[in-house]
Amino acid sequence: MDPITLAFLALAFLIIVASLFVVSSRNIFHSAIFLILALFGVAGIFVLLEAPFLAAAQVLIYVGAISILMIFAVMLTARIADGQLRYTNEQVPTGLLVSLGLLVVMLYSLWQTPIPTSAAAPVSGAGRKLGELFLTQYVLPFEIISVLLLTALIGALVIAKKDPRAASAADDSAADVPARERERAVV
Amino acid sequence: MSAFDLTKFYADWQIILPECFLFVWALFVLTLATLGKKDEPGRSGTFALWTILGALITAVWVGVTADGAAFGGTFVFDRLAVVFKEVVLGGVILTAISSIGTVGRLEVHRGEYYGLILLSAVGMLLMVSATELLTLYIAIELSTMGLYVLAAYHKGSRRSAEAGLKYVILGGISSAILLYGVAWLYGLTGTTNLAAIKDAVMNIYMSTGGFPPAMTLALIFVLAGFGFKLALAPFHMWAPDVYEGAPTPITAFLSVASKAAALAAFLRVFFVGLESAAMAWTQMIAALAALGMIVGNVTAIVQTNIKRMLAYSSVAQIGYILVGAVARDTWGATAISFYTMAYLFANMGAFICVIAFSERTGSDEIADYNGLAARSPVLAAFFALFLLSLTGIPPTAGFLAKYYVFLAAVNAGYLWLVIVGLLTSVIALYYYATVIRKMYFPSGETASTITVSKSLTLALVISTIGVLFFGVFPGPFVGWIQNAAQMLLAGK
Amino acid sequence: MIQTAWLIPIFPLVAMAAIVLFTHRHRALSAGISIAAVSLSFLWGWSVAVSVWGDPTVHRMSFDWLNLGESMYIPIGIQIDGLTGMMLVVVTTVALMVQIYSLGYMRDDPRYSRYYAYLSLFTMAMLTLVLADNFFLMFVSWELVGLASYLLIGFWFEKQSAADAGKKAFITTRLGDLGFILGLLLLYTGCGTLTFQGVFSAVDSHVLSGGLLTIAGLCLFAGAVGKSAQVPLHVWLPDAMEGPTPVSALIHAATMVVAGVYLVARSMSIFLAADRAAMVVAWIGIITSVMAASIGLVQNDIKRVLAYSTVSQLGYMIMALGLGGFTAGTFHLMTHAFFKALLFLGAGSVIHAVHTNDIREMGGLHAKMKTTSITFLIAALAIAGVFPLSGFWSKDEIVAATLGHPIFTVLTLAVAFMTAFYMFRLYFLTFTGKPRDQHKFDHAHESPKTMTVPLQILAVLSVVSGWIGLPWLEHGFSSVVFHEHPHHPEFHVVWAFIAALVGLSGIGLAYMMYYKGSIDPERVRARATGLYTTLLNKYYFDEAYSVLFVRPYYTMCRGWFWFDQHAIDGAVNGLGRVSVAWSVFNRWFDETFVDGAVNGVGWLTRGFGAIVRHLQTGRVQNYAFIVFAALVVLWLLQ
Amino acid sequence: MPSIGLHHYLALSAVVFCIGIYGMLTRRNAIGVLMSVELMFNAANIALVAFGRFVTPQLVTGQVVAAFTIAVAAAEATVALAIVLLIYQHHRGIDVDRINIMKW
Repeated sequence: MDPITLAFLALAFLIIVASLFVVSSRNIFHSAIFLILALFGVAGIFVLLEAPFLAAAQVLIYVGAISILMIFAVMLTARIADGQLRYTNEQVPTGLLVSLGLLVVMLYSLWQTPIPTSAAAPVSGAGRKLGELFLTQYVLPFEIISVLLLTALIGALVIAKKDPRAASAADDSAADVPARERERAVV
Repeated sequence: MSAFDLTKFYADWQIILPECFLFVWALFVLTLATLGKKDEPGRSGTFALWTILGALITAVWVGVTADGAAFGGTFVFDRLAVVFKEVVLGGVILTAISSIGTVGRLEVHRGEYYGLILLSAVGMLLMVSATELLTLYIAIELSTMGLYVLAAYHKGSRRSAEAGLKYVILGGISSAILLYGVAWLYGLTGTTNLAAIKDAVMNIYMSTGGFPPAMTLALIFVLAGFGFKLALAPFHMWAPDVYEGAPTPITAFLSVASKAAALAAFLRVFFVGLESAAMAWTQMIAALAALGMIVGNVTAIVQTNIKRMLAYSSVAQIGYILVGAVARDTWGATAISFYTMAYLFANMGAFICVIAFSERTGSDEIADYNGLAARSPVLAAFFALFLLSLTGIPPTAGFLAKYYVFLAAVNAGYLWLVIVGLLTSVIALYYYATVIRKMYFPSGETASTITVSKSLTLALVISTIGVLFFGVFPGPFVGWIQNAAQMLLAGK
Repeated sequence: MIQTAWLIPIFPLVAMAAIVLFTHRHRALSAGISIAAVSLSFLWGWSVAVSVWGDPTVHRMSFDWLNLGESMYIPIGIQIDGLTGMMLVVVTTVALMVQIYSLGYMRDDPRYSRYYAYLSLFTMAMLTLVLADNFFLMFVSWELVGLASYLLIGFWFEKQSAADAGKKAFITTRLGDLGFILGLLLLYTGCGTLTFQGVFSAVDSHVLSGGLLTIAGLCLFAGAVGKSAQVPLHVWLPDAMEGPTPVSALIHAATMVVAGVYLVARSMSIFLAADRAAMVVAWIGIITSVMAASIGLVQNDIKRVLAYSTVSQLGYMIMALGLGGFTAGTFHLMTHAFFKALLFLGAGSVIHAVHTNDIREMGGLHAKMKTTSITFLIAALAIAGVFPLSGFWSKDEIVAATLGHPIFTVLTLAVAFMTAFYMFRLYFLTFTGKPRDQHKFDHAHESPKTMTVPLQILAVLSVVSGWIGLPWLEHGFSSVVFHEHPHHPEFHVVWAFIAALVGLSGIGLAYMMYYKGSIDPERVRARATGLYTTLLNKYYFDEAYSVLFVRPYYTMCRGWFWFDQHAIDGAVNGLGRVSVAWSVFNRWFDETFVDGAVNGVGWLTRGFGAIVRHLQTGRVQNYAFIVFAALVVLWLLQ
Repeated sequence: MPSIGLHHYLALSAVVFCIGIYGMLTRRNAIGVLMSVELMFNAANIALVAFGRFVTPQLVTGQVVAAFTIAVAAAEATVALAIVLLIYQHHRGIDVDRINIMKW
C-alpha cells in the first residue's frame, strides 16, 4: 500500500468519523470540536489533491474563522451548556432513511458513470496560477465575492447589533403569540 | 499572460456599468447612513431611488451601445439581459418606493436597509448576465445574502426573525445542493462555461447515446438549487413562512425581483447550457410545474392571511411560468420572459396594495379586507385589477402571458400540462374572487375610510400602467423579447 | 357606416370610463351618458346591419396587435357579415330597451351610477364579441362579458344569495371557458392562425385531421355549454336570477347566454366538418331543452320559470345548430331575444308592482296593469309559436331542422308543448283570475312610462321580427345571414301546422287548468307526486353533484386522512396537529354537506387544501426533509 | 487495492455530504444545523478539487471554485449565526423545531 493510499484512507476515516460525531454528539460544544477536526481532515485531502493553497485557506478561513465563530455562537446561546434532554428531533428515522437513500443514489450514480480523467500531471505552482486567475479570468467573481463579503458584514452587523428597542422586542413577540393562537383557534 | 489591454479593460467594465453604478451608489447610501446622526426617513430612500433609476438608464444605455460578452465570456450583455435587467430594476424601484413607510417606522438602520436592497440588486443583475457557473453561483449568493438579512429586518418581531432563520437555513442547504450539482457538471464536462458545457453534454450524448446517472443527478441538484430561488414546488416550503414573516416590501422584492433574476439564470442554464440534455429535464420540469400549480393553488385557498395566500399563489405562478419551459424553444423562452414581465407588475402591485392596507390597519388578514371598496375605492380597484391579472383575465397582461405559456406547451405536445394549468387556474379564480368579493360585496358593517400614501399611490400607478399596457399593447415589447429569445437560443 | 363600425363598442366603453372617472356622483348624468352611448351604438348597429343586409361580401377591418412573424400573429379586427349584423341588431336593441327600462326600475337604488357603468361595460364586451374577426378577440370579450355578468348578478350583494350566485356563475362558466381556450390553442397549433377566415379556410381545405377537429370542436362547444347554460353546466343560470331583473333580461335572456349559440354558429365550418362533435352538440341541446322545460312546468318563482324557459330555448337553438340547422338556430336566437327580453321586463314590471317573485301571491293583475299584461301576452304567444308571431316562424324552422331524426322531432314537439303550457300557466296565474294576495294586489300599479314604452317596442318586435324569415321572401333571413353556406329549408306547411297545433294544445291545457279550472292542478300533482317533486327539485342536479363528487371525495379524503393520521404522521411527525386538522376538516365537511350546496370545485379543493397545508408544519427541518426526499424521488423517477 | 483515484474522493465527498444532510435534518440546535450545512459545503469542495485534479489537471478551475466556495461559506455562516443570535434574543433558545410560529 503506497503512502498516498494510506494517507487517503486515514484522512477519509478521520473525516467520516469526525463528521459522524459532529452530527450525533449530544453536546453541541463537542460537535464544534469535531467539526474542526473534520475540517482539518478536508485540508489534508486538499494536500493530497495537490492543492496546497486551498489547504491553507481551508485551515485559515474554516478552522480559524468559521469554527471559532461557531464556538462563540455556541457559548453565547448555550443557556444550559449540556444536559439537554433531546438533542435530536423526531426526524431521526426518516432523516436516516433519506440521507442513506441519497447516499445510495449518489454512490450508484458514481459507479455507473465513467468520468473521462486526464493522466496529465497537475500544473505546477498552483498557488501562483490561482493568483493569476483571480486577477484575470476570474476577476469578475473575485470582485463579486468582495461585494458579497461586504454585504454579509453589514448584514451581520445590522442583525446582531443590540437594538435600542430590544427591551420592547420581548413585548412585541409576546403579542405575536396570542394573535397566532387566536387564528389557529379560528381555523 | 498577455500584456494589459486597456481597450479590452474598458470594454469589459463598460458592459458591467449598471452593476458598478448600483454598487458605488449603494456604498454611498451606506456611508450616508453611518454619517447622519438621526437618519431622516426619506433621505436614503430618495438616494436609493435615484440610484436605481440611474442604473435603469445605464442598463438601457449599455444595452443599446455595448452588446456583447466580457470577462472572457463569463458575462454577457445580450438582449435577454436587457429585458431581465429592466424587470429586476423595475422590481427594485417598486420595492424601494413601497418601502418608504416601512423604513420610516424603523428606529435604526434605515440607510442599511436600502443599502442591502441595492447590494442584493447588484447580485440579481449579475445573475441575469452570468454565463459561467462560478460567476452565476456567486451572484446568486450575493443576491440571497442581502435577502437573508432583509427578511429578518423587523428585529422586534418574532415572525421576522423566524423568517430570517428559515430562509438562511434552507438557503444554505440549497446553496450546498446547487454547488454540488455545479461540481458534478464541471466534473462531467470539464468546464464551467455554459456554452462549452452545451458542447460537452452533446458529446456525452453522442458517444454514449444517453446520459449517465450522474448527469441526471447533477441536473436534479442544479434544478433543486434553482427551485429554491424560484420557490418551485416541492422546494417552495420556505416561501410561505418567509413571505409572511418578512417586512412586506421585502416579501414583494423576494417574490418578484429575486425570481425574475433566477428565471433569467434558469433560461441561460437550461435553455443554453443544458439544452442538449433537454430530454433529461423536460419531463422533470413538467412534473414540477404541474406540482407547483396544484399545490400552490390548492393551498392558497385555505389561507386566512393575505401574504400567505399570495405566497402560495406565487408558487403556483412559478408553475405556470415553467409550463413554458417544456417548449424549450423560442416560444418557450419568449413566453417565460413575457410572463415574468406580467408577473412583475401584477404581483408587485398586489403586494403594494397589501402594504398600503396594513400600513393603515395593521392587519394582513383576508377577513379584514371586507368592504375595502367602500373604505378606499381606489385601493380596492387597484387590488382587484392585480388579482385579475394574476388570474389571467383579459385585458390584463396576465391573460396574454398565460395564453402564451399554454400555447407554447400545446405546441410542444404537452397537452396534459396545459389541462392541469387550466383546471388549476379555475381554483386560482376561486380564491382571488373570494378576496374581490370581500372587497366589493361586503357583509356587515365596514370601518372607516383608508387613505393611501403618495409614494404607494405612485407605485400602484406604475404597476397598473404596466399591467394594462402590456395587456393591451404587447406588440412591440413581445417582439423585442422574442428577438432576445431567438438570440439566446442561437447562442449569440 | 361600415367603415366606422368599430365605433359601436367604443361608445359604451367611453360611457363606462366617463361614469367611473367623472360622473359617478351624479345619478341622472351617469344614466344619461350610458343611454346616450348605447343609443349611438343602436343607431350605428342598425345602419350597419341594414347596409350589409343581402350583401354577400364579408367586410373585414383589422390591424396587427401582436405580429411576431411565424410564431405568433394575432390581429385585432372586426368582421361584418349577415350574422354579425343580426347580432348587432339584437344586442343594441335589447341593451337600449333595458337601459331605458332601468331608469324606472332601478330608480331608488343607491348604486345607480355603478349599475350603469356595469351595464356599459357589459354592452361594450358583448358588442366586441359579436364584431370580433378572430377567436382570440372573441375569447377576450367573452371573458369580459363573464366578468360583467359576475358584477351584475352580485349587484345586490347585501343578499348573501346574490353574492354567492355571482361567484357561482363566474366559476361555472369559467369551467366551460377552459374548454374554449383549449380549443383555441389546438386550433392555433393546427392552423397557425386564429382569424375566422384563416381557421375556416384551413378547415375547409382539410388541413386539420378529423380527430383534432372533433376535439377542437368539442372544446369550443364546452365554452358554449358554460356560457349558454347547457347541461351539465346550466346550474348557474337559474341562480343568476338574483340579479336585478333588467339585468336578467339583458344578460341572462337575450345577449350573453346566446354568446355560446353565436360561437357555435360562427364555427359552423368546424361543426360541419366534424359531424360527431355536431351530434354531441345536438344531443346536449335537446337534453337540456327537455329537462329545463319540464322543470319550468312546476316552478313558482316568476323569474325562475323564465330562467328555465331560457335554458330550454337555448337548448333548442343549440340542438338546431348541432343538426345542421344553422339558419334555424340563429333565427330563433333573434326572435327569442326579443320576446324573452320582453317576458323578463314584463316580469320585472310585475315584481316592481307587487314586490314578490312568487306567482302564488299574484293573480288578476290584468285589471291593474294593462300594458304589462298585454305585452306579456304577446310575448307568451310568440314563445308558444302562435301564427303569425315571430316564434311561429323560427320554431317552425327548428322543427324542420330535426326532420330525418325522429327522436329529435318528437322531443322538439314535446318541448314546444311544455313551453306553451308553462308560459300560459304563468300568464293565467299572474294576470287573470282572482287576486290571491289582496294586500299586494291593492298596492299594485302600472309601471312608469320609462318601463312600459320599452315593453311596447319589444312587443312590436316580437310580432314582426319573425317576418324577415318568411320563406318566400327573396332577401329573407336564411339567404342573408349565411352566404357562405346557404341553407334554404323548405317551408313545411304540414309541420308548421303540427307545431302550431301542439303549441295551441299546450295553451289549451293551461287554459283549462289555470283559467277555467276544469282540470284541477292539485289532482294532477297528486297523481304524479314523484315526477312533481323531481321537477320541483330540478332533477336533483345540485344534489347529484353532491352525491357524485362531494361525497366520494369526502370518503377519499377520510381515507387519506386516516392514512395521514396513522402512517405518515407517525413517520414524519410533521404532518400536523391532528386534532386541529380534524376540526378544520370537519368544519369544511359540515359547511359542504350541511349547506348541501355544491359550489363546484371550490369546495372540493378547499378540503384538499386543508389537508395539503398541513405539510407546511412550520418547522424548517421538515421542509428540508421534503427537499431531500424530492431529490431522491426525482432521481428514481428518471 | 487499486491506487486512489477520482472515484474514491468522490465517494468520500458523497459520504460527507449525506452525513451533513442527516445532521441537518435531525439536530435540534440551530448551530448544529449550521455545522451540518458546513459539512455539506466541504463535501462539495472535496468533489470540486478532486474533479479539478483528475479531469482538468492542467487548469485549476476546481481549486478556484473551491476557494470561492470557502469565502461564500464564511459569509453565509456569519449571517446565519447573526440570525441565530437574534432568534436567541426572542426565544431564549435556539431549538430549530420550536421555531414554528408561522405554518400552514
